[in-house]
Amino acid sequence: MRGDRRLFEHLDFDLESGQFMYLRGHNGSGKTTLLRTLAGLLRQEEGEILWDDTPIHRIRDSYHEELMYLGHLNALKGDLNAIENLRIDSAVRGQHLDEAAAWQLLTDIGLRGHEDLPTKYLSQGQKRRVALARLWINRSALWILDEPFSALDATSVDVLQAIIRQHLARGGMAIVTTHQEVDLTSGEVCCVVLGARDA
Amino acid sequence: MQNRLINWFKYSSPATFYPVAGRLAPIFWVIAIALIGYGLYLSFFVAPTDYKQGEGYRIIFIHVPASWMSMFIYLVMAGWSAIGLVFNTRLSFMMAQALAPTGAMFAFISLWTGSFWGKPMWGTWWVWDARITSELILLFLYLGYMALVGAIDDRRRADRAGSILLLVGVVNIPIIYFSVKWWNTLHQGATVKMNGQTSMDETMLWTMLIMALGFWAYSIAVAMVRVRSIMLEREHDAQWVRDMIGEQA
Amino acid sequence: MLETLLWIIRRDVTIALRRRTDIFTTLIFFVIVVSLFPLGIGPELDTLRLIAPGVVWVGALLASMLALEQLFLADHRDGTLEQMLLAPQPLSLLVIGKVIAHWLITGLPLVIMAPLLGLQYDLSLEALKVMIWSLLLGTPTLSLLGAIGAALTLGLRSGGVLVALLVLPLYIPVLIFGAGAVEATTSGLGGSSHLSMLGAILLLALLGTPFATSAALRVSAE
Amino acid sequence: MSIWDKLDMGKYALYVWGSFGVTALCMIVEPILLRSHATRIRKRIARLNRLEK
Repeated sequence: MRGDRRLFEHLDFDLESGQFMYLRGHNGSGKTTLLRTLAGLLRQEEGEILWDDTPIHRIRDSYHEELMYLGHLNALKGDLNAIENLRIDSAVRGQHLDEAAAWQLLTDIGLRGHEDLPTKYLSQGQKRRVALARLWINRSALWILDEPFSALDATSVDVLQAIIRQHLARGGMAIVTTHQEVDLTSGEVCCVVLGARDA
Repeated sequence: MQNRLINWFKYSSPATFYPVAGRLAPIFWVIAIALIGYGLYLSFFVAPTDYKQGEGYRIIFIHVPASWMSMFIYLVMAGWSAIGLVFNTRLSFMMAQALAPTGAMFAFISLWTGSFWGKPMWGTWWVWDARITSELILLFLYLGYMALVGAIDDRRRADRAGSILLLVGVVNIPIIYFSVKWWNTLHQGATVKMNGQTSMDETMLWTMLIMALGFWAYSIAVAMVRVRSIMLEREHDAQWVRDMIGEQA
Repeated sequence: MLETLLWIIRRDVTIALRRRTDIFTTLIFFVIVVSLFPLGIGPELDTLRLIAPGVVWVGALLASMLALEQLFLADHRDGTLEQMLLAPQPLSLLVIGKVIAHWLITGLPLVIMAPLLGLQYDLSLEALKVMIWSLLLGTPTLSLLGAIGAALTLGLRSGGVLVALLVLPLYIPVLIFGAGAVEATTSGLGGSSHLSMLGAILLLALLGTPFATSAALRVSAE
Repeated sequence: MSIWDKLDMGKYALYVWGSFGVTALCMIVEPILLRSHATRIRKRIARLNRLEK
């Protein structure tokens, strides 16, 4: 439910280890709302979201331990540089990321040389890459990614796909919304299309 | 046990509560009118003239019950909020919202009559007495709640945010009252003793009680009517509302 | 846990230091409000000495309230708040970190500035000392209580005014004991009992408000 | 002694009637406002019903 509108009902799906879920639907069909609900940011009006057979709002902290959510906002502080952003982000998640590791990470995502720049001076794609760099060091079981491929160039898209594949191969799960056709054939794929009624 | 619980939740759905509220409201209107009428009779014809304060003291027959109600309603609203937050029942939030304007009204009446009492007794319209000041703050708390709920468009958020505010307010009221009282005794500017009349006449006490009960019934009646409006407003898309109202209002 | 707390504080303070205007607007507001009163009331030192505690405290109250709106707004806009809500850490802990940082940025400068303003009002050295203590104990409570209001009104159109309406009634005890401490000192009664009350209120607020703020944040971020 | 003598509050008339009057006004106006509000909502919903038909 968003505002007074009922966006979806009778939605029922399971996601298992190593599985990947595509979420598709046109604008306003409730993709983001569903993702936010699954992450536990929004509370559903009816029904339940279970993690290991337990409703997620009852095991919030341990569920969030297993969860990595990236919304379409990058969650970067424009006044801080990429390294500070990444280190603080890890700290908020309760993990320690030392300076050297952060540098390494920045090299991995191809942003070496921009490390002293406050992120507000980076381009959209670069910001997105910093935000997605969290996935490199993240070992959560469930990734929920809202439009992760937007604003990325072709090479970055490939790299991100590889990362997601790796995650699935490790036995992780991922729920992703996207407009683009993405090749993630490894891992089992299930696809939910929202807003099919009016399509 | 299981059955009883389910039963309760059944009544907590707007569609079932709407007609219940409709039936309860007239009953409480009658009780309210009867009690307030009797209370007025008592306060003007039975209660004797006070030897110190003359006829002016009759104001307390509305002042005190109104103050009681203003505090009581706030507590009830907080109670509904707590229930709503725990059990996630929409009706509880609606009840809290239905009571708020009436609570604010009683707080206002309490202040108004207090100052109309204060003028002849102490020679001033307003005294920074601990109770009056606390009552004023209570009025602010009511207004804050109503403003917050009114400012949020998303109903769910408005419900929950208002409830949190009410609970925070309830925890704070004793602290506020205590500090204001302390502040007042330290300053002792005007030598005012609110609870000066130590030997309260029994008829006076009864009259105040009856008036308070009348106000209580009035509050319930008003809340029932208002909660019905709130339900219609919020659920105007729901089938039960559409079916019930039909095409002619 | 402690590390997380420190990182949050460090983040907010660093950001504030990189854009200093936020700190200064609050401070300048405080100075201006307090300096306006003599202009409205008249320059008699006896009167000024009498009203000084109240004026400084009301000024501090308004200034710290003014800064509240920003407390969670930036985090809400850039998505960091979402990450904080989803962090596998108690949200109240993160909230405490935010509030401490907020106090360091907006509250502490007021405490440092207050004695200078007290001089404008011809307060004695003793009274100035007590004033600093009362502000030091009182302003963190203001930030803690204010955080609830900021969280409740997060992202609302009329947020700024609404915060005032919600938060000012809750500030009353702090105002009473804060101004009372200074007043009691100037009248020779000694302000230590007021100060211990302020300390007690601060402890209560520290224990209670983070939970309310967290709950409010979860509601507002939906 | 008639009712009116009994209700004459002497020098307190202004205060007593000022209090009771305002209270009565509040408690009469509030239900009236509520009633008109409810009617307005019902009318609006009825209109919606007609429109959707």
